[in-house]
Amino acid sequence: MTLDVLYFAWVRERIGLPREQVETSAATVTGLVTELRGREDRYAAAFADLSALRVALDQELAEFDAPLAGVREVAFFPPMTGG
Amino acid sequence: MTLDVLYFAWVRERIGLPREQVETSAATVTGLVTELRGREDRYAAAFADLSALRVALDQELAEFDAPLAGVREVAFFPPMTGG
Amino acid sequence: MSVRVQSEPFDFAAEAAGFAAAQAGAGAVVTFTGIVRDTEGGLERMEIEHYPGMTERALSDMAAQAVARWSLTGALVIHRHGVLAPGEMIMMVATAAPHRADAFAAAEFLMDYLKSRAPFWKKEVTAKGTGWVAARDEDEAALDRW
Amino acid sequence: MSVRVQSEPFDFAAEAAGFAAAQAGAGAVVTFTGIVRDTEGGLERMEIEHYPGMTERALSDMAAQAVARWSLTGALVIHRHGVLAPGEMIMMVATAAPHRADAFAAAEFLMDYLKSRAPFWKKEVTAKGTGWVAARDEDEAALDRW
Repeated sequence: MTLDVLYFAWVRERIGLPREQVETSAATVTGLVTELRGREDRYAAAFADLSALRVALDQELAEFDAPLAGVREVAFFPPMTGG
Repeated sequence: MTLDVLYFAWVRERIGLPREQVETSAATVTGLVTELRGREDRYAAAFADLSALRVALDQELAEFDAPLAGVREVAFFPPMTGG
Repeated sequence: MSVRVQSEPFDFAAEAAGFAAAQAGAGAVVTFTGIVRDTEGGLERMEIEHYPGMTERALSDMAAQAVARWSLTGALVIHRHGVLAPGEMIMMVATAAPHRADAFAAAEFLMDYLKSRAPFWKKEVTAKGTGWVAARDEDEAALDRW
Repeated sequence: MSVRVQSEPFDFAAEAAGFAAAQAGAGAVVTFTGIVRDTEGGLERMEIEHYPGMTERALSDMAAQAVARWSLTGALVIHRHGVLAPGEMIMMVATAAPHRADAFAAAEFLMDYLKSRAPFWKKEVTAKGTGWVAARDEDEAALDRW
């Protein structure tokens, strides 16, 4: 499947782009993360510590073990600091 | 001693005046209340239920058993409804 | 720290903006505004009586307690007395602090004390007659948390 | 219930006054305003990034939750993104209710969720360099009370 993958804040800076299309057969977010980590050092660096990251699936916060079936947009970012 | 005695809200309305000077030898607020109750029906009506009243001595909230020694101004009123 | 008791209306927007602008080092500003509410229908006006002298003293004391207890950059209390129409603003409180928890707590503290410990009494005048607003048990109970 | 996400400054006083005036039946209006604070000294600007689409969705969802949970006559959330100078207002929340406890609780709920569940990220630019603001443990812990 083809996913829109978005990066925000220091995840975006570390990876060096705000969004990209990713072709994947990963079943869960964790599977997708494993694939991305294997790509290049900058991805490995961005995804080094999952406890420092949050993920949203189709603009809803989700867990890293959530399935990707039916999902179109995945976003990775650090804990939010609004307000 | 001579006290300035002030009445507010329905206490003022029941007694029919906002303030008066009272000559008393009462030792406590309760003693003063007993004297006032004995004056006239309107005072007896106003002071019928002390649990519905509050008292301030020299503009500080006080208890009914507080001593009057050194006090110049006594105010009686219902529970406050500010805000 | 500023306390005002007045019969004239106040301009909430101007007061809130002026207060916020004066707070150096504040990251959080909380305001509370109380409005004359026509709870039963038919309210013609509200008359607010107060105890001149004691009112200012009680409000200043509350504000000083708030400043002593929380890390505030400032606190403002304005309370009207006299005759007010439904929809008019009765009073406002504003607090400012480096962090939001302090600003919120101080504003709630001030409101809880103002409700039950500042010498104001409200009378409602309706088409059916007039009556003094009764103190609410939950307002008295609210003080227990401080 | 109104939610706005914008890069332009907003007029806190005008927003608060307009909000208050629109609340039929409200006896209590609470506002919260967050201000860019120069905590360390030397802050040149704050840059706020957000996730367009998800931001509006998250804020609307929070406001809907607040309206469902407390007896409110209205709720307003405004949050800026982009470049802000020290002293500028980042965001505001306003809530209105018949009684003050609801207005206060809903405003605190909205703030707690906004801090940790709305997709905003703050970056501080100082003379010494730039850095993303770290989420605070106490902000995450604050959600437990709701």
